Amino acid sequence: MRYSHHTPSLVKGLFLASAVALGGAASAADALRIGFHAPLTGFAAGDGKSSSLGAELAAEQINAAGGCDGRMVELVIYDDQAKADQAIPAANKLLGEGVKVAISGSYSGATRAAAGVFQKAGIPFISAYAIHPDITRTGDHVFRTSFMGEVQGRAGAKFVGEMLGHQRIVMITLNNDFGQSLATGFKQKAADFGIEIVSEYSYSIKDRQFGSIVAGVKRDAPDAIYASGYFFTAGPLVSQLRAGGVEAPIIGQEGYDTQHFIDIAKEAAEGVMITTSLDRDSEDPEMRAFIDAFEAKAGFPADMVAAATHTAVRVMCDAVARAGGDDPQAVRDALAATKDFATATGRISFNALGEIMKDVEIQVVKDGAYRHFASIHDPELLAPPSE
Amino acid sequence: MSLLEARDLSVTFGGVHAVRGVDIAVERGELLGLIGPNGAGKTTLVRLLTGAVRADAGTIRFDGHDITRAPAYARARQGLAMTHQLVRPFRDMTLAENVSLAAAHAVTARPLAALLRTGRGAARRRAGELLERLEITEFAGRGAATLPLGVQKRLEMGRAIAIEPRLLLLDEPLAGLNQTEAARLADLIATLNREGLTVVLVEHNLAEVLRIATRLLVMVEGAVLASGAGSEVMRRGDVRAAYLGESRAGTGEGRGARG
Amino acid sequence: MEAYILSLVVFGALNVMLALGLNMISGFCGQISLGHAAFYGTGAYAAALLSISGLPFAASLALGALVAGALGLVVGFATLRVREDFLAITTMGVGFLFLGFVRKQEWLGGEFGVAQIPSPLSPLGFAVLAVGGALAMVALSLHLRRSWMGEVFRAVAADEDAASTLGVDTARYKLWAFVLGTACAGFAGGIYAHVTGLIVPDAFDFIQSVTILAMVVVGGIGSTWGVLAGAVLLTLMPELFRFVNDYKLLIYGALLLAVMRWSPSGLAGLAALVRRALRSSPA
Amino acid sequence: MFHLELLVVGLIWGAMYAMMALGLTLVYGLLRILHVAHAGVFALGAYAGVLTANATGSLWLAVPAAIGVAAAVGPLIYRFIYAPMLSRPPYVALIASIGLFIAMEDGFRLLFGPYGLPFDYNPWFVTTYSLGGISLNVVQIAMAVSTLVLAGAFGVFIAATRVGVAWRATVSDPQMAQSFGIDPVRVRYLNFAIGSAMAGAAGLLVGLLNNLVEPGMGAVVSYKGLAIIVLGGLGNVPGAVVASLILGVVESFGTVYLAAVLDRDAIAFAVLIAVLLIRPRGLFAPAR
Repeated sequence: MRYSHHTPSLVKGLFLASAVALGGAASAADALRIGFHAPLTGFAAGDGKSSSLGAELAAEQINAAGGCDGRMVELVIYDDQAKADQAIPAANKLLGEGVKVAISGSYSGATRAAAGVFQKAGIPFISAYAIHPDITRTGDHVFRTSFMGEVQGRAGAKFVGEMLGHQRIVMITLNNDFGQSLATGFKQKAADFGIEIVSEYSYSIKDRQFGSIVAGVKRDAPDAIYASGYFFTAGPLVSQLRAGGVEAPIIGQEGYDTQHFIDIAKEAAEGVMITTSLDRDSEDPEMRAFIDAFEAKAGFPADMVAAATHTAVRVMCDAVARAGGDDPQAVRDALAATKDFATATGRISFNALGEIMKDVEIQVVKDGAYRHFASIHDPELLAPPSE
Repeated sequence: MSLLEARDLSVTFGGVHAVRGVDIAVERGELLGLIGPNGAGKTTLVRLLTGAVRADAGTIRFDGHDITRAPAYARARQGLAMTHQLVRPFRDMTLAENVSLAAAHAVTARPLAALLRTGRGAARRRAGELLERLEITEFAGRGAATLPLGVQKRLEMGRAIAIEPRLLLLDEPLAGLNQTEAARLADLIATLNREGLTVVLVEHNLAEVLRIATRLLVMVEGAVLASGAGSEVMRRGDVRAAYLGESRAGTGEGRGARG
Repeated sequence: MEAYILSLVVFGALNVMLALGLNMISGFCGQISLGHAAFYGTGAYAAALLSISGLPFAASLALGALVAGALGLVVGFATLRVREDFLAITTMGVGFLFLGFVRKQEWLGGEFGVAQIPSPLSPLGFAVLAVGGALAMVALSLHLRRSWMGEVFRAVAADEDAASTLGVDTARYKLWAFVLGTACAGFAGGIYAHVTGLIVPDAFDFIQSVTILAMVVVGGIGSTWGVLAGAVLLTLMPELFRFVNDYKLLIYGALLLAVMRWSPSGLAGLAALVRRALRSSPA
Repeated sequence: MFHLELLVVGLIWGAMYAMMALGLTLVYGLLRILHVAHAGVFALGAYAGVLTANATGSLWLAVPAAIGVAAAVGPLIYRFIYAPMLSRPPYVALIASIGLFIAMEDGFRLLFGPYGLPFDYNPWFVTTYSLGGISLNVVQIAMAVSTLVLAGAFGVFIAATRVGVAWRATVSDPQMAQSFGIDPVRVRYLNFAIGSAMAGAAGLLVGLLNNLVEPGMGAVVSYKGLAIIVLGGLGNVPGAVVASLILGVVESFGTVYLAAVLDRDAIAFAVLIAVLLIRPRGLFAPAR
């Protein structure tokens, strides 16, 4: 099925969302309780906030549209500080409270640790945006609704080399699992797309001052820059590159994908292109519904993290609906059978490992907002590992 | 052969020669009084001998062994003990614990043995004897930091004696004590010396030093000025000049500068 | 609920081991360390890699502790001349150096850390092992305090130079403190790796080091029972305050501040006050 | 040319560190406290600055706001937190300071949001001048100039003013200073006010340079500041400045040439450890 049967009611539900309280009026005892953990405090609190807002929005929309298979959705949210030793008790507490399905709105270390708990308990579990390759290898109950870093890195290489035709590339890599996996994917395919990597710089997630890297890039005078990072590193990085007189195109990824990036980098953000899964100009009603409703709820434009958890909640509900209840094994099987399910981040199908297969969106910053630039449809290049 | 023999010892702090070319020999069984005006380098010499400060030049031999490069603990194990001019008890321990630790030196010399053993009996007994000897038994259970200075001075001496030294270096043990206290402690030092312990006594209290020392050594400006029997040395003009010079320059025992 | 309690028991026991280990170095021997997480991480990485390479779980744990202790020996040796606040900052530097090194090592998995660590025990099994380990360390800690080594540690903590004039080789004792304390951390790290199944460098960062030191100090530096209580309290605190998800860290910071401001000897000091009050009140 | 540019970048980083480290080392020199929460004051200055700038539309008003708020809060921290702890072992104040810093960071997050606040209008950042092929923006120039001015002014203050002499006397011998009629408590308040003012100014400048003021912006300087004052010899003011510049330059070159082996923090601490192995009390003699 190309369009989920939820779609029409959901669009309708959108307009009701703000009027209907979370959890809805239906009997609470009968609610579908979804376990959810995210870094609400600590260094990753920004992403934790976006990710819980995204998930809450999905729940509100589903409830406004009559619930999930007739049941109201209730999120049970716990903080994990993005740390494994907080995530395991949080996951166990969720189990203790009787949740039958669970979603991670957190980073890799915490997600992988929680995945072990849920896999052992036989509970279906979706990682919304953690990118560590081993998360889905935890077991057959673990799924991921976002791109693996390597897949996105390969898409980046194709975009820069083949679609833009740039050859001499400087890489600026964020020193964490996200940056490292992007870099691995990019380098894997760079030669195939005629890219020569002139030099590679790296920085830590705590860095905001990039003067030495800017000096290096000026010396290298590349055709384009492939730089990984999150909005809070990419914002200062891009503005410092531009202020330092570097004019080469800058290509980023999902981590840039929030209005906060543009707010920080301002004029310097103009023309920056990113690989992501959220298309702001999409005609797709799912995406439009999410983008508009999120801004109305949160007071700031949607970002990738919010879209990812929104997607994960929607995917989970779809599986529960198809399974006809929240029996964990049935939901797991229904999840695995998800096919072309339309979400805010594209059409979702899983491979044997529980990784998604979908197209990559390219967005460009234009007049202070992300706009559609291109999309990459290349199932072979974008295939995630299946074991 | 002398028990302790230092040759041509020198050390410089920030361009100032604190000790320069000192030759000193301590004979077995003597009680050597080391005197001199403030800033003469007496404390520095003691610290050089015990290993708290490394010499820039010169050699130190103890009982025939070259200990110039030996660390402080190794010198202590060979039988070189000291007390500090400013008392340094282990503040969180009781008086008895302070002295017991020193008395357990045979155990504490081997960390593995120290890890395995918990028995305090022998060390406690030995410490008890020493406290009695030093007449501070009544303070045994009190925290070291809370004791009066006179007791702390004795504590330091007890700790030093507890390691069963062959040479005891005392750095102003009488300073800060009243006359009676000073006299009694001096008597004790003399007794220990008569029992066979070699002592080097750095002291400003000339009266007591002259009373108990068997020999006198005078330091001025980092060098040895004179050595010999007490009355002889004190008659020498240069020694008197050095002391008179001091008493004219400073008002009494100025506590600002330290030997 | 049971699994939740078991997982809290595991992490509580791990924190007890970490805190008691640090207490041997900082509490008993007076060498303040701000880099304890590095040894936790060393044990975790070593045990994880050995376990993956096929070594039995028990052997991996033991070797993890050994490797951490060996690193403790090296670090202790290198920092022998560095004292007090200088030492605190140097050990903090060791923590950053460890992280910076691990991040860039492909054979340690780089930023991805080590995954697919076998899970040889059930949650109950891990809880029993961790509690057993923690109890063993409580016993070690109590013995250490009573032993002559503990007595020397007190002297070294109070006045290193004075201790050496009593024939104590203070350097060797400091090394013993480092080795014992870091081996405890390494053992805890080995269990941590097998409980979580995945270790990433960030789990062993400066914040973790500070958290361990906070447990020691809140409990009462130098007191085995106090430190035990401090570790348990600070493990449970985020759980107790789960209902105020958003304010957890604020409360945590304020608690550290409040304890230092009004009860600087920690829980142990508080307990001593209560005991004294009970004793002096007419029965 | 490239190396010259790296050197300039490094010196500007060093200037940034120096503005942080001066306050830290002043506090250490007087009170023997590792004042981690200084980094909280740094972030506080930045928040005061960004809120003022965005509310009034004037960066010029942000400067006194950042400096004023920080200078007011510093003495309060001394009065209500450190003063009652002075007789305790040093780790008591250290842990209290860490607790305060954690609470401040989380307070900023709760009050002003986890995403941080960009400056709505930041002309100083985009106005650049080219000096011999090296382009610097106004914020970078301000950073370098204010460090030079502050360090110079501080030197004059210490050497030539009555209060400065009192300060120096209090550092080297509090009792002696007291006997000459200097009130050490007033010197401490002054010390916290001046040090915190510098941290506030540094926070504002760093916020402008990143165009982002975020709850965790003090985290890096909290521990790197400690590394710098240790490297410079605890409590030694010129030492802290020199150590800041050294670390800035080492990091600037290191992030380009050593990035494959160690990250920025690790490079800085490798230098620190190497120096301390050779000179266990830092590059310069510690205070007292």
